[in-house]
Amino acid sequence: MPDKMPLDTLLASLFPAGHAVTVADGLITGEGPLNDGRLAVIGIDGDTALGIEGACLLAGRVLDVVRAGGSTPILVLVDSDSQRMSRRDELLGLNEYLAHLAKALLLADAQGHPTIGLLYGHSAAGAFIATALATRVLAALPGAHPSVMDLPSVARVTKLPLEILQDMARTTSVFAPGLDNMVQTGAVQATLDPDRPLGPQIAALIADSPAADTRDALGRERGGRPLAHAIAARVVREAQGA
Amino acid sequence: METLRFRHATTRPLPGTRPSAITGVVASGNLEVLLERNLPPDACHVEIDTAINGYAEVWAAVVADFVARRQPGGLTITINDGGARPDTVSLRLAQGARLMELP
Amino acid sequence: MMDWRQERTAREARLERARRCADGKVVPAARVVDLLEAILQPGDRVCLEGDNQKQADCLARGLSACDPARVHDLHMVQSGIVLPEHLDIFEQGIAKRLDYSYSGPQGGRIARMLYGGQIELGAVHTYLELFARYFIDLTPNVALIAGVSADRDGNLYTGPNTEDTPTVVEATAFKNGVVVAQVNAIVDRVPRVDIPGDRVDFVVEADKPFYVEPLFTRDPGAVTETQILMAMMAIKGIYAEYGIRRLNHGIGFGTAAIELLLPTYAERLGLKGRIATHWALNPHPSLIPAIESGWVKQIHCFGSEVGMDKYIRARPDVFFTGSDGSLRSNRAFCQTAGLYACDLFIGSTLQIDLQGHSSTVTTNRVAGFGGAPNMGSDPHGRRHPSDTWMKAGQEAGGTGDPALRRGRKLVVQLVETFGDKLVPAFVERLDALELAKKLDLELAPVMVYADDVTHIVTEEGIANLLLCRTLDEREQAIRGVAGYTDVGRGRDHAEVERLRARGIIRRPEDLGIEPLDADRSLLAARSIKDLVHWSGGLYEPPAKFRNW
Amino acid sequence: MDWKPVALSASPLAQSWYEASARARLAGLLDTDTFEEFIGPEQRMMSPHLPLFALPRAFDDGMIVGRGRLDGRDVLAAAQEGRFMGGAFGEIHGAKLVGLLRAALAVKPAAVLILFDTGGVRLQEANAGETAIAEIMRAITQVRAAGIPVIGLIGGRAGCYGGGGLIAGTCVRLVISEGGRLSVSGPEVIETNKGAEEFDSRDRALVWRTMGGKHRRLLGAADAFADDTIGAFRAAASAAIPAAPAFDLETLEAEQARLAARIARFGDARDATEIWSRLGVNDPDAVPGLTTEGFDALLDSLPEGSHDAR
Repeated sequence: MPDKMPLDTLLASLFPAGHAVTVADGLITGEGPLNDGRLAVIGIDGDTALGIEGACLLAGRVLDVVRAGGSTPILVLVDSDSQRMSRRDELLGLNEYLAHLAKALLLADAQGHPTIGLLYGHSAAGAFIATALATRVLAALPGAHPSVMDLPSVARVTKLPLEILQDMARTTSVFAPGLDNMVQTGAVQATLDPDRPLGPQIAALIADSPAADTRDALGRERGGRPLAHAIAARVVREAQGA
Repeated sequence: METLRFRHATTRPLPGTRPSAITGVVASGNLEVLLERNLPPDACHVEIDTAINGYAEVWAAVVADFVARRQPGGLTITINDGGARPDTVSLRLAQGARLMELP
Repeated sequence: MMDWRQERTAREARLERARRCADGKVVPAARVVDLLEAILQPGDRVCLEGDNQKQADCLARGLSACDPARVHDLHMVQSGIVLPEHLDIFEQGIAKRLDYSYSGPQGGRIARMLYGGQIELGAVHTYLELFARYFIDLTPNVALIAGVSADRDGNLYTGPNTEDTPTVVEATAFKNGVVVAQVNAIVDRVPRVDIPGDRVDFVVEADKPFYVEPLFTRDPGAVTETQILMAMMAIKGIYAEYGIRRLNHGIGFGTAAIELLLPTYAERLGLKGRIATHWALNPHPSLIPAIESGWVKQIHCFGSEVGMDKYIRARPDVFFTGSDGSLRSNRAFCQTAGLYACDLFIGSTLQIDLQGHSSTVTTNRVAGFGGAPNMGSDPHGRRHPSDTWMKAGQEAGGTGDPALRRGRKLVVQLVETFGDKLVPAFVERLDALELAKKLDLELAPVMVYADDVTHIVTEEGIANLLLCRTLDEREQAIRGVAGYTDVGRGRDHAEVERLRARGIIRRPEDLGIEPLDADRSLLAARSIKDLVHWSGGLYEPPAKFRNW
Repeated sequence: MDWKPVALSASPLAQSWYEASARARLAGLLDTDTFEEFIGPEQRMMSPHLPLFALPRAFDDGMIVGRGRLDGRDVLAAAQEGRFMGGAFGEIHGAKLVGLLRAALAVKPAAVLILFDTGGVRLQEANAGETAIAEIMRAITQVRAAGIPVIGLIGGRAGCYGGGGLIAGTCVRLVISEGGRLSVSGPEVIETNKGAEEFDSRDRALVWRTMGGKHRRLLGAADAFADDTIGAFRAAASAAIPAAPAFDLETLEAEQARLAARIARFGDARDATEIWSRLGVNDPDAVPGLTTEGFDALLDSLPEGSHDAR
């Protein structure tokens, strides 16, 4: 597996003319120039778990962009752990904070601020859903390794031997961790070329991004989710009386 | 997993006109039973997907008793089994037949 | 010259040795080991109070900390083998021989130790049987008992879990033995005197309150439709049929289902006041709805149940309570009541064979008996008639002058044809026989003997064994309710139909019960919280049963 | 013997929501006989993935979707069966809900109702389940933006965990019962990852105090508290349809303020009882034992009412 691209390198490639992106407590915020305008940036760095404070802060930045108007796109950079697993986070309603962050991104996109996720490291579970997966288009850099759950944990829950799961993972993308598998399900739409400047690649993604959610169609094309698209379409048809 | 198929002749069709019904849930020790009225009135087919292997004889007995008691002519019965005990299977089959008989 | 006071002299020597550990009768917890080493002599018969619920755990820890060089080869005579220490002392060489009744929580370990020869087994008893032997040939030299509080004179308050204590003390104190009580607190004045102080030699203030297991709490949330169907059959086909007023229930979910159906299903059948009015029973939380609905006249208890204290205090018309207001239980008396004054016992079992012998033994566990065999047996010493008893006696047949016929106690086994993991409950041969062979026991551990069982209730129907006239009929009656087990599928179908025509086997439809009506909405309470609400907040379930 | 006739069938509305199957919940929740299922069980659209794990499949993959009426209003509804695979999101399970939400944009029902009962993502189909959850959340915001309220009902055996908790947080209104649990990481997950000192998953009282219906309602994480009956959920769902707030900047800014204020006010609380106390509850320890009537009265007495910030 290729190494993950360090955030500094990524930002340098993205904003060769400099930027105002900072990282504090693993949370990325700021902006930089893109084409003639700006690109707002939020995200999570350093395999950091996403808790209530982080989600709240990032959501606030997203809403700031929406409030300011215009059509500034928002880039969500992700190298996170899963959601923060703690009694305190759950006591205070972590599900609301994560959902709020996702809603903020979805609102932004609906109100003319295209959202782009860029997965450059790890991400998992609730943190993944609330950030990268809540964008209009999700790209990844080689070295990214999203996972819902690692195989040893899957083995524990399913009570299947790890070796069998490892075998199955080679032929079945639907449950196994890793970037390729998330590409196949359609969750990650594109993989970027780390050797070319990232700015133009991001700009191209924004220009080409579909307004509708095409992830299930991609999953069918790529074979990672053979049925989802057809099932959803069938429900729509039946609901319309067909 | 094991798939079992049984074909029975009945003396009469199951009363009622409902085309289909479903009862039960696939869970540990439980099962779901789907009943469809799509066969000739003197036939009943039962197909079972079960999570636990090696109980074909018991299934055969449970299904035969159900068919003898209820005479579910005309029905295809399809079962997804999560390892239910025979008495639970009997209960679900009876529940299913009653649902199909409802006006 | 005969010395008629050898035991008395020996007792005084023990007390003399022990006095240096005590301030009067009071011994600090830190000196328990010293105390026990001073009192105990090799080869003593010792009752380390381990009841169904209450455990003399501080004294048990003390005993297992004794020096095996000084304290060894004890003969333990106690009803419950419940705590790990109860068996540790055999591994340590402190104890050697064992006579007991019940070992549910330690069933696996005791089987291994018996098999490995670490325990010299006398016998596995029923409670009453062991209590009886306390007065004949197993009288303890030393009793280590538990209570809630004591005063400095040794007057003992046992709290609601009096259980075995009076019996153990009676046998020990009046036959030259030494009685040591652990209590949660030494007080100036006990709330009531359960054991008078002149029967207690030493009182140990325990380092922590004694342990009590909530053995009788069944979460209504876990009662299944099958158990409800069987409860409906039992109520309609047995309780109503025989007019059962005086009874004892086992502790399984099947009997909990019956308790929870009394205020709903049985009430709609018009049975209130006609059945289930007088009980020998621990205070089952699942009986609260029936009590609150006015079904229950009175209950005498073997022991108490965790969380029921406040409720019991508020219902003195129903329960036996002391001047302090709290429950007074007594295992020996309640067992006697269950044996002689109840017309029905109903309980679950794990295995039934073709004759009707039933056992809760599996090849790897020795759970012992407890009280079920006393409840579940026909007392030949009974002489008072009741309609129920006489009707059952009549069904059992017999010849000669009717005034010379006995009645019969109803002993009902409530059993689902398959248990967990599709293990059949009906078998050709009991696992108990394998176990007896493996452990070289003279008697196989049978919970209820075939000649005591009168009815078997399964989800397939009720078999009335009283009406069977031959062994073959009996076998077919059992096969006829054994469902899809091998035993059940091995039935003679024609014979089973003949038995059904004679009312020996009754299916739900024969009783006017539609199995599809067996629904959890029939339960008077569907959760522990419902029970709390029924009790008006008086029932306080232990944490493991709460989600609040 | 002469038996009294016994009427045994309880009203479907009196049935326990917690105990009822997903189908029974839908049947009782909606006006009688109005539910029409999409991709019904007879179509046998079952998971193509579970057989690889030698696991039994369900005809509906644990997700039932369709249309019906609630107090005469046309609604779309989806129900998870918590007993099948813990109600977890797999490929088909998730896609059915995605389709239902997309259909809502076309048929414009009065509301979309989601009857949650889920442990989160189905591990055997983890990538498909996770992606479906993202699609569902995006679709919910689109449906809400079109002025159609999406209402979540939580009171099933499996609770509402993992991605289910995030989907719930995307709904405009949530109805929860005492037995309902709403959270991201479940107690066992926290215990496994962080140890029993962080969370003792066997301490049931702690679980419910931290994640259960009463706490979520007091915190404002749910909008209505329902008794554990199908009838009570029906009434609460119907009442939630009118006057649902829009999905716009104003609503999310209000939510931002609400959530930020919560951290400021309760961020140092060790236990739910501390939060309840600060909310103005006189006897926090008594809250878990309160009956529904008692709890409703408590809610009425608290200074903070309901909010439109979700």
